[in-house]
Amino acid sequence: MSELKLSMKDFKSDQEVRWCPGCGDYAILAAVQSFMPELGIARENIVFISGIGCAARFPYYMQTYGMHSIHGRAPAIATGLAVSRPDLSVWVVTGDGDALSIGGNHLIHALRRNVNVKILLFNNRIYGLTKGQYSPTSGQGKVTGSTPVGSVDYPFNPLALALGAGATFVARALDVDKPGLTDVLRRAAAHRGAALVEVFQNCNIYNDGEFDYIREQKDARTYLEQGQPFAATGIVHDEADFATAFALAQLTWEKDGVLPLGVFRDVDRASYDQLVQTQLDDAAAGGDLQALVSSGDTWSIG
Amino acid sequence: MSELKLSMKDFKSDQEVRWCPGCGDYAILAAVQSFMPELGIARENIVFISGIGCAARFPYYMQTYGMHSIHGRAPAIATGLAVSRPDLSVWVVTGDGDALSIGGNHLIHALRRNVNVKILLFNNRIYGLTKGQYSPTSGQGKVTGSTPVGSVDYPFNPLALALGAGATFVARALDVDKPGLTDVLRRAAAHRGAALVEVFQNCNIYNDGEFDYIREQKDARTYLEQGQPFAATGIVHDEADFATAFALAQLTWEKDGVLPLGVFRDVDRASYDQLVQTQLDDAAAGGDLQALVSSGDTWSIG
Amino acid sequence: MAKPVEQLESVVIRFAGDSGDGMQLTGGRFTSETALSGNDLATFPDFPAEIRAPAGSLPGVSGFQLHFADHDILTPGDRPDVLVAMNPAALKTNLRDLAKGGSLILDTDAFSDRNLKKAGYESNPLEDGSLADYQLHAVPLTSLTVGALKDVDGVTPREAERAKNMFALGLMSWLYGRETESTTSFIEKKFAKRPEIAAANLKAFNTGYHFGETSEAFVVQYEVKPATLPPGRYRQITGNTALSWGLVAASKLSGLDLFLGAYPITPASSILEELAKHKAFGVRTFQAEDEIAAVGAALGASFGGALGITTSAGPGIVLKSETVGLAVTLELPLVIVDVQRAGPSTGMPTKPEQADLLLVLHGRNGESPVPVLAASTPGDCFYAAIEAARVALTYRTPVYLLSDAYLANGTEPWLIPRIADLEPIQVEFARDGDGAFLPYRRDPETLARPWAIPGTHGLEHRIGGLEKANETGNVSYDPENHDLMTQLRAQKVAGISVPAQLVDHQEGADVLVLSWGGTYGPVQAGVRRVRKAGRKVAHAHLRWLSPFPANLGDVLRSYDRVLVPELNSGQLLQLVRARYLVDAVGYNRVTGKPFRAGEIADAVEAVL
Amino acid sequence: MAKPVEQLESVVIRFAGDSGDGMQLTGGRFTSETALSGNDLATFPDFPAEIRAPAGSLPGVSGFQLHFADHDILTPGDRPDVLVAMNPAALKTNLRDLAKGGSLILDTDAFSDRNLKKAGYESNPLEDGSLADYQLHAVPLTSLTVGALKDVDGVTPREAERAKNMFALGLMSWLYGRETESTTSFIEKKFAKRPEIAAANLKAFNTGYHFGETSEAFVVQYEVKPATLPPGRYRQITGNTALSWGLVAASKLSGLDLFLGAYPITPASSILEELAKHKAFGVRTFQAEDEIAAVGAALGASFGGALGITTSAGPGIVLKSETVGLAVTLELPLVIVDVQRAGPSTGMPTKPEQADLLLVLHGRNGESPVPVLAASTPGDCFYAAIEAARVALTYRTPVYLLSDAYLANGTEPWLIPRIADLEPIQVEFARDGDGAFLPYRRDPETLARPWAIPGTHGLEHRIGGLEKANETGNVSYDPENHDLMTQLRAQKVAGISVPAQLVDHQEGADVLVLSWGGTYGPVQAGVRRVRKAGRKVAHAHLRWLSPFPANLGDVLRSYDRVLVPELNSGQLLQLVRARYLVDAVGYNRVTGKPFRAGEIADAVEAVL
Ligand SMILES: Cc1ncc(C[n+]2csc(CCOP(=O)(O)OP(=O)(O)O)c2C)c(N)n1
Ligand SMILES: Cc1ncc(C[n+]2csc(CCOP(=O)(O)OP(=O)(O)O)c2C)c(N)n1
Ligand code: SF4
Ligand code: SF4
Ligand SMILES: [Mg+2]
Ligand SMILES: [Mg+2]
Repeated sequence: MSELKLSMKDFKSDQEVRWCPGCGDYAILAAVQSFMPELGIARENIVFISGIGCAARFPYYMQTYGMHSIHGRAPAIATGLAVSRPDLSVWVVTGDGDALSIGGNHLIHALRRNVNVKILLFNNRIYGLTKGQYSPTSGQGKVTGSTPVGSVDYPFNPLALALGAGATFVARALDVDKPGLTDVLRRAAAHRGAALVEVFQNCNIYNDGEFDYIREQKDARTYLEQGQPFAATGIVHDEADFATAFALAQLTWEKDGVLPLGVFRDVDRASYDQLVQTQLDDAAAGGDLQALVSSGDTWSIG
Repeated sequence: MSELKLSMKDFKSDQEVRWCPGCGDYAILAAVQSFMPELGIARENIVFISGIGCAARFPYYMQTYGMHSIHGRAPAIATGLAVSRPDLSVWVVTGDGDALSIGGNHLIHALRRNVNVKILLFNNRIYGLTKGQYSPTSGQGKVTGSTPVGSVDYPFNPLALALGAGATFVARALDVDKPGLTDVLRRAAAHRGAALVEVFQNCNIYNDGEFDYIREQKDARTYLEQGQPFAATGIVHDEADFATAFALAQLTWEKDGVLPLGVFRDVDRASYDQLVQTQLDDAAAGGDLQALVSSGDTWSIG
Repeated sequence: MAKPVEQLESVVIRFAGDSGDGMQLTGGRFTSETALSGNDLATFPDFPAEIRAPAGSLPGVSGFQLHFADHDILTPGDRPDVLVAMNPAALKTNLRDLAKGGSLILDTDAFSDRNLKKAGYESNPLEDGSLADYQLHAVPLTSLTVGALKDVDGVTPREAERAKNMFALGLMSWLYGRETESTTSFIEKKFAKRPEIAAANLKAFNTGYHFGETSEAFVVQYEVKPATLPPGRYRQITGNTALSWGLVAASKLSGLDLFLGAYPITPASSILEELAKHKAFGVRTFQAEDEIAAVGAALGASFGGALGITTSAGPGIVLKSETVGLAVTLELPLVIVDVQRAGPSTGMPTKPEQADLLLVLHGRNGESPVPVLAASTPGDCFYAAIEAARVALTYRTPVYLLSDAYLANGTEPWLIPRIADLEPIQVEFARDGDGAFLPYRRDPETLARPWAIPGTHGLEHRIGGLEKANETGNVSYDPENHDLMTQLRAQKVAGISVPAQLVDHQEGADVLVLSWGGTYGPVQAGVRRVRKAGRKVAHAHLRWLSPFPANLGDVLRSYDRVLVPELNSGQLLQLVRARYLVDAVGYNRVTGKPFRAGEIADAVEAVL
Repeated sequence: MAKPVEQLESVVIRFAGDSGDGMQLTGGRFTSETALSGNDLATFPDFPAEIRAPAGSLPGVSGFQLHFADHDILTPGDRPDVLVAMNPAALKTNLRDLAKGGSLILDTDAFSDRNLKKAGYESNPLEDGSLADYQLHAVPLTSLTVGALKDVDGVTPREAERAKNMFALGLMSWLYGRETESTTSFIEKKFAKRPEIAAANLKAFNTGYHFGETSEAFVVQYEVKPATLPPGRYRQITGNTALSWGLVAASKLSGLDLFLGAYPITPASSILEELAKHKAFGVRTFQAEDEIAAVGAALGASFGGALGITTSAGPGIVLKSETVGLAVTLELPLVIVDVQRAGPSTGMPTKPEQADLLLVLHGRNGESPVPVLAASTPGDCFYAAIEAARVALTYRTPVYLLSDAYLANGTEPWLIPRIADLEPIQVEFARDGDGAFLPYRRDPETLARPWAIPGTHGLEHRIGGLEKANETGNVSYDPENHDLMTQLRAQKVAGISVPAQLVDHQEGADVLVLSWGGTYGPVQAGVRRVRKAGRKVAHAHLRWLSPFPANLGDVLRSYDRVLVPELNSGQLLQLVRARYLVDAVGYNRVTGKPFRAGEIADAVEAVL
């Protein structure tokens, strides 16, 4: 594909983008569209699969193959595609409700199996499309349409959950942080296997300002570096060590005054499709169907 | 209930137990039945809810209230019961397929919310009732009915998953280790909130010997002790520290030659039902329905 | 000097604008004023699935239609007499519905080249004469509003501009002589936290009102006299609010705490949001991780003795099916509310349809009978909810209550019920002791099994999804027992006592129109038109779809022809043809819109 | 000296014992020997849901029934002529089915007080004369076996005892003059790894055989001559194996790789297990985390150009419904196999039923039409699977294939097909370039939309669950478009070309029996009995439930009476009554057992 020359606009579909003015999704879309040409993969070999939600409209805007499926099921659908078509670059775009509420089980199983899909989780800590109910990542006490006196739920930490599920690649980025987001996309794309990328995304209609502490103050954005102690925490980052990544995932702005962005974990393991393919290859191909149906005890009549 | 004097046999139902001879489930049933009187709770205030599987037949054998529900949904059903009936002691009995495959999402959400249910996960690393297909905890390469040349899945670590979900109580025990299992049951019962107890259970029909390394050699059973370094690992156990529990949960017999039994994590947090109840109490009770329907802009005719 | 006042019997107004223009609020306020003026009315909000599609775009158009009259009416009206369009896109998408000669009120400021292009106009309709057939009132709403708010301090130009909907509201309020206090106090309440915004909106509202009085553009004012409805105290209500309150009422009437397990989904979410406000009534709302957990939690609560409810729509209802099947065999009370929307799959989430009837009847494995009823108007959702809970609790069975997106958001004047007059729901839990407990020994009357809740001494028992032996409830694979239990479950549902079917008969009519659910208004209105035209036709509207009223067969057979209008491809039609072997014919439209009275009238005429 | 040989036309034998006694293996072996002897045959294994219920308990009894004859037969037989009962529990649960005068072979060693008590016997039937009406052969099977194996070394007493089923098999093999080599080599293969066990089982088998020859207990030997079946090479096959191979064949015939997404569930699991063996055919099997993921993955694979399949039963089929609804609107090929079991809910997982028909037709939200077909015999599952895939691929639609627990595990002799003779399945993916791609422009013939798979340059497009504009497939909320798309989806399914309905007519018959699915054998056998009795009756068996064959209405109307026997409460009955307004009547039994030919004959007689 060396001669493949694509630019950002090649990845824009003819569909009118339908998010609220000011939605963080626009920034993510722009970052992804401008990163795509870097992949050097032809558009017909890229597929975006989403569930349902504001975030999930993403595939409509990408000039690639795409499916806007049903709520929470994108990781399962993408698994079938990725396993049967190892030649494709398969991406899942999902929201915090889509991925962690109704779709939680498919997410953790896709990560456990190390299916070769890149999962972009747009976390705005709210249900946007259904007009503002709290989500599994909304903070306790959050007042929303369905929690007039505040939510009583303890929220998920999406990265900790992914690590607990045995994910081989886990990262976090911010919608408006184009360089940071692009770095993470690059690392995720380079990782053969399941990659979970949490993207903090501002929903300016139902949960405005959730991430202002790093959206507004650029200098508050602190990035993980392999082998380096993270900020003042003294934790030396090791992308290959589970417990370290887990410890770093526990840091919060409220509690620790600093929040890690970047890659928490990246280890290389055979991906699900590769393991499946190996078994197919080992089974001497070209099975003889006539032999199969004629196998076992047989007898003739007449 | 001081005058409440119950014995093990009071907790035996009249139903004939229907597990295969030699199944590890018998030992667990006996341990639970003999522990129950210790609770000092009247039988009518105890409920066992299960999904589907061999393990899930458990409620039939307990002389308490019980529901043998549908595959994977016990944590959800138990949540509704526990939240609306904080006066009850609610237990969930589930298998590795029931809890971690089809029921994975309900499990992690019940743990996240810290619902007041004690979840006993009988992990035999196989689908028993459906006659021996691999489960999400079966080791990679496992040959089963559905994996004639070995499974390609990377298994879940149930404890790591629970910790990733933010569980407030996580423990591990062994079917035939009555004292160890009883200790863990005691701790779980004392924990107000969600408790996940993984019980290694031998399926002598479809996955015999999976846990022989500690079932057969009693002296290989190594227990966690709060504040003490665990075995030779040097990890000082802290039931309140996430990262420590996570590190300990990563230890495996194959890799480390030692495997922790006992309580990995136990922290005290308001349980879901308590938080819900508080909101109800804060809302001055006894709402006036006539006033409600007559609220807003109204007008009279005639 | 005051302008001449023209009398009207009824008017249909549609407000249309960008999602950002606040049309729903404007329409809602105008509706309140209208209600307070004593007219009968019906409304139909029609908004896009997108939260905010791009400003000025066609998919971004949000509409609100109001029909009000000096007599009792049944629908929001087939087509508007008056269209208020805040921008070109709103004009483009709505003009086709406006009757020729109807009046058109446009915000001329919004007709910029950019907006015209977005709406796909080649030329400017304000200039190309394409609006000649209408009474055009071209008003620079935006600039007039911004101008008027110049001197309100603390208000940005952007904020001033956003008040233009209040200007429009003021103008319409004058045009139809609406009372204005309620809106004034509403604005003050709504913006209490930001007095400058309150001031701006008030100013805009009043300016619009006075603009009507003074401007040349409007030569007459209209009056629609109060309607003579049954005497009593009224309020406006939407279907979802009425349904929520009906559930709270059922909780009060039965003395059981309400537990709602729900997962947000359009158009059902507002039931969860409404019930979440009523903790003072002991209502517990649980926003679950998905619909399966939502219904599971509700069933768990029912097992514990609560009034277990779950609410959803479309795909969410499908996901609940397996657990409802469990409830069928456990024989525990449960109410499943299905606010129907256009399918299949995600379909058109904000649009009404009636295509889930066969789903709720048959969507489970095995023979799994359930009662099903449907609400007929927004206000009726209150009574339908009580009815659903009554049957669930009395017969210990899951019950499906069907509503739809049209009832959910539509409003009508609602005669406020006297709670004291509502019939209590008798619920008896099984009590202690009496020897060996048989969880599946049935009440000879209702065939309901005892409801023995945890905490009851001596009644400890286990139930589950496997087939159960009659009476003991122990697991049983006995062939004859399975056949018997299958029949008992069916008989219990078939035996539910539902009122005999009433018929709005007309002497000499040999055609019966059979409808169900949310189409009551348009169908009855269509029937009335046919009668006005001097033809004879009868109308029966079904509340219970399972079981059918005992006399339904006789009713159907007593007419030569039966017409079944449905917003689906013929689902009730299939059921009545199979059950009663009557050669009923369907009138089926699946457009995501409610029926228009006119098309029903035409359909009836066609079979007369 | 050899014993006298008595000729029989047909025999029904039932082996019954503890789950641990290996009755399925014994029955299976005897069946193979019988098949090799050229008889026609049909089998019905009947085992408990528990893996191993407690030894000697009633729920722990496992049975295997075999019917073989010198002519073509259709069912495993209504009731056994010979019952082999390995313990009291087996006797207790099966004796009621044995015809008076039938022969009874018992293992006397198993009739200990303990076992008698477990089976709920007050007194020992061997002694209390309660078996007087039967030809009793009381044989100490266990002790004879253990005795014979004393001198086989390396075999524990426990292992010796467990070989008693082989003794029984040997005995029966002698009694009916079966060939024995196949069992001999089978035992050697099976226990190759443990030669001493192989030796023990062989010894037991041969001892049993010679016991027959020598013992006084058996005075005659029986012979059933070979049947005259269509000439060709035969093998035995179960429905699930045939179905799995049919799917592999469809993959070969279409040239598409097979992708199976499945989650284990009784009685469908063995399809997953069988297909998992065929990686050499490029088959990918994915054991998903649940049924929703299973069908989702299959749909994802279809989107990528594979032959996407998902298999399940009962509750699992319900869980797939939402995703099937997505497949309906995406218009992608997908085959959903439903191996029906007794419901509702978990029901009786190992027992057959036909109660999922309305579920698969209507279990989705909105108007969501799908084709549905059903297999009629174990061997037919092979052809039904190919047919399902052909329609899914040709029309780009999800297709439900219905089987049941009876077909799944039942066996019959199967004429081995010549693969080369099977008709290829033509599949064309959309190809590069040709200008603007319209993903929803349909083939005028089939109304199928183009299948443009990822990797195809220039055809990049997006599809989804929201309503789509005709041809472009872009999201559309246009009312008329929704109505049109709803009709197009329905027309596509209604227009699927299915063969005209054949009728097994009999001159002068005015009653038609209409059946479908797995009841073919018993219903046809019942019909033959009625005809043997000199009465006239016609029989039509449906393969396609959606769409119905075009001539079905005419067929039904050409008879005075139509009887519809179903293992449900009348589901096909509802469909044909609604569709054709014929006053068909049902014969409905929901016992978890297949029909008996006798009851069908009685039901037919009742309407003659
Ligand atoms: C089965 C099903 N349940 C519920 C819904 C309604 N629904 C659509 S999107 C959504 C959640 C959206 O939240 P999130 O995933 O965070 O995406 P966002 O809109 O915030 O980007 C819900 C509950 C649905 N479409 N389908
Ligand atoms: C919805 C649904 N899917 C599948 C099944 C079939 N099924 C019953 S139990 C089970 C898994 C059992 O494994 P596990 O949970 O580990 O319990 P075990 O039998 O090993 O104790 C499955 C797949 C079912 N009953 N319902
Ligand atoms: S609702 Fe929130 S998330 Fe959705 S489009 Fe609008 S701003 Fe974005
Ligand atoms: S199959 Fe395994 S888990 Fe199930 S009862 Fe038997 S031994 Fe126990
Ligand atoms: Mg969100
Ligand atoms: Mg298991």
